Amino acid sequence: MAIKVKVEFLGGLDVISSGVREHKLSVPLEEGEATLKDLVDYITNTIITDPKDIPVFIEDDTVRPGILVLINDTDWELEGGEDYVIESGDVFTFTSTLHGG
Amino acid sequence: MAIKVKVEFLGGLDVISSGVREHKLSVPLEEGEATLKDLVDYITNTIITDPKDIPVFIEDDTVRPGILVLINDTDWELEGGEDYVIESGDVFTFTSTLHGG
Amino acid sequence: HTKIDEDFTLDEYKRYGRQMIVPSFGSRDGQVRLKHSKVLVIGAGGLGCPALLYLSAAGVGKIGIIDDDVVDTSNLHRQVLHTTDSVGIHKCESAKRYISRLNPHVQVETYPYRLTNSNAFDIINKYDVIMDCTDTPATRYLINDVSVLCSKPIVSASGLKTEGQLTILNFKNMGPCYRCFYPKPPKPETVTTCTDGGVIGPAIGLMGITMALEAIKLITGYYTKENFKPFLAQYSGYPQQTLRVFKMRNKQHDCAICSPSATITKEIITNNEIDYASFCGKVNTNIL
Amino acid sequence: HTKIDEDFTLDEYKRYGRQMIVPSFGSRDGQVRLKHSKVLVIGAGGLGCPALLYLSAAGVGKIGIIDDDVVDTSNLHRQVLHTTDSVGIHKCESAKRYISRLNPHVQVETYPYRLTNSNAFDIINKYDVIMDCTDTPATRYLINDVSVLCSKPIVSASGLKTEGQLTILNFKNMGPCYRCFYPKPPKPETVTTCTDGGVIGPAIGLMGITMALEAIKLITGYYTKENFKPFLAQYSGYPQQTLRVFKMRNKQHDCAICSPSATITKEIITNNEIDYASFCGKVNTNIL
Ligand SMILES: [Zn+2]
Ligand SMILES: [Zn+2]
Repeated sequence: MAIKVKVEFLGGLDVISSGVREHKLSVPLEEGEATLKDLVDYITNTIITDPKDIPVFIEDDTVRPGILVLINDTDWELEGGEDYVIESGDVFTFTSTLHGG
Repeated sequence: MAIKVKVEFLGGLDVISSGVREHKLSVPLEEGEATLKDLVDYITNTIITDPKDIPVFIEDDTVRPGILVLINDTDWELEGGEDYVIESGDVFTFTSTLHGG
Repeated sequence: HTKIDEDFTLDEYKRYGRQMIVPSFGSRDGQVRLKHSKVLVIGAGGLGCPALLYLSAAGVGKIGIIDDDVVDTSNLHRQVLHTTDSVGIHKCESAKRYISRLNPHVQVETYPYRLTNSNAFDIINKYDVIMDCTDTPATRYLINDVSVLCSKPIVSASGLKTEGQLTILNFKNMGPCYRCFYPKPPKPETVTTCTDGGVIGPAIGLMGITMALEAIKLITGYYTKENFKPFLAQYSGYPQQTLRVFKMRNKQHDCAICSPSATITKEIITNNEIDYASFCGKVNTNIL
Repeated sequence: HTKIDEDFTLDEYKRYGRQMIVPSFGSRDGQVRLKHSKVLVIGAGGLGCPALLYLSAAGVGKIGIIDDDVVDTSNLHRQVLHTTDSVGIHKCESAKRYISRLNPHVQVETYPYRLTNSNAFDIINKYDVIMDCTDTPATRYLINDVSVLCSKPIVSASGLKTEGQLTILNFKNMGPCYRCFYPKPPKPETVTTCTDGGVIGPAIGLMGITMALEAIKLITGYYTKENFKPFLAQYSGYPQQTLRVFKMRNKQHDCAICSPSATITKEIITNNEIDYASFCGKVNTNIL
């Protein structure tokens, strides 16, 4: 019943999961129904090591602006955003926007 | 019955397929039996536009030394070389070794 | 340097020969376009130095360099156009010195002051391609808005520690812009500069070079309305060096600057009715 | 430059501060290792120039540069350490001039002659990391064999037109070597140099910078026996810039130079019993 997906934190965002960038997850959700919103909630509750770091990832109940979300290397804006229905084998990439130069 | 695979020519090897690097192929072979050797023969007969270019790709009946072969981004040496049994969804990358500096 | 045809001297044919014979460069026509092109590099630091190095070596006709900063010792591990003897000199001046020695065919204009609401339009309007090599969101939004209003494409990159990002914005006025990607400015506390967070020289250097190549692709006409796809390239130096391309959204129909329903105009900017520093917010020190 | 502790002067702390605060760099210890390291750059051309630029900026203690070539105008679009006024001068000398201006803390040794069977062991033995920035298979096999016999790791890269490749060979004498990857030399007709096939400056420049970062990772101890995985990174500049990592084979049990059953020895090389040029073959002109 679990959905096997990969989650990546880039651009320094891995600070919220003790420096671990790649997570191979077996998400206990219903394939065909679970959306990216559900996955984000699941990540917030399971992967973020220190609750203090949640605001780095979440703001106003969604992914914080300044973090780009990619589904299989494609901007989630092109895939329905939070309503995207997740599938086994999907890769979800969360990357902080960098400003340094 | 056909096996859907992707074939890529990098390092300038796309010269043998009129500059086309990526080929999405539907190979008319038996999945579970067809090996990389069969795929190389198929490529030689179908994708190489000009027979004169065959020696750029093939030498002594196998892939010419100086061309690295990757199966899903992994050196074919680690996957059984020509005996690798191809599967739908596989990506086969052939890249010429570059020497310039 | 006497010309041997209407475009080039013998020295230029010798100098650019190796790149002219590369098919995707566009051969002689590609070089002519480079020679007639004007590129503005905003920021002569970790991104700007390598970008300037390879653009001037490639034969861009005119390069503008805008940076109000002076060279400091702490720049030298990554801002490789500046040398020990140029510490204390304006960065754009220091960069100009090396460029003139590297390629006398390149005309260099220096602007040793900050890009502001009032001077941005005049400067940006003089160039064909805008290179955003700055290091704060405020400058990036200003450069974006003015470039969109001046119909100029932007090659934009950024980097921190061991990572980097690269994109092309406002491509032929049909591609997405910075506000299309980032409609809301980031919270200041979440923004780290290379000065505070640190950066490894080759990581930011590599991003600067990728900018030079994207500028060359723009100028030589490699990108067309048909083949251009909005993208963000993400570089990581560790654990292994990778550069991955993400497929990005198109121009957003509700974008504040580049959509038909845009609300930001040239007058609003030049009259200082929008203050980019406060738009991006000051760091709220009581949270730190 | 008076030292303020047993390792560094104040200038060095200022100069390297930004990279020292990057976690994966290894902070002060990483810098100490760089300062005590000796890196040999073989070839001061399209790969060597950017590699030298960023290695010297990063604070490598000693850099050796070996190149028998003199600067030519046709190099200047990509060999960015050389300037117009150094045309006709030895490349390693021209490179040394810039490095000394960029970072006086770096000791530079120049070898303005070809690497050969007889001089290779003496030179390579003096360094910790070998950078293969050459442009022919013959030099690459020679560098490989001598480095393996001297137990030195090699950072090896190559490039042509708009593409490039990067790898680390002979890592701690457990990783694969050049012969493990390429047991048979390529047919000479299939080998193209940047001079004949052309190259775009930023493409080969980017590969040189990736080499500098791999050398820094080696020197600062980032790679260990546990985490090192044999790889080949493949760069393409067109249509979009990507750098992909291929997982590569391990040390080959039947390798002619690095396996227990190796047949090539130091004596065979120094007695010129192996001629790398003919091993790689002359171009068979009657086929062309
Ligand atoms: Zn927009
Ligand atoms: Zn070997």
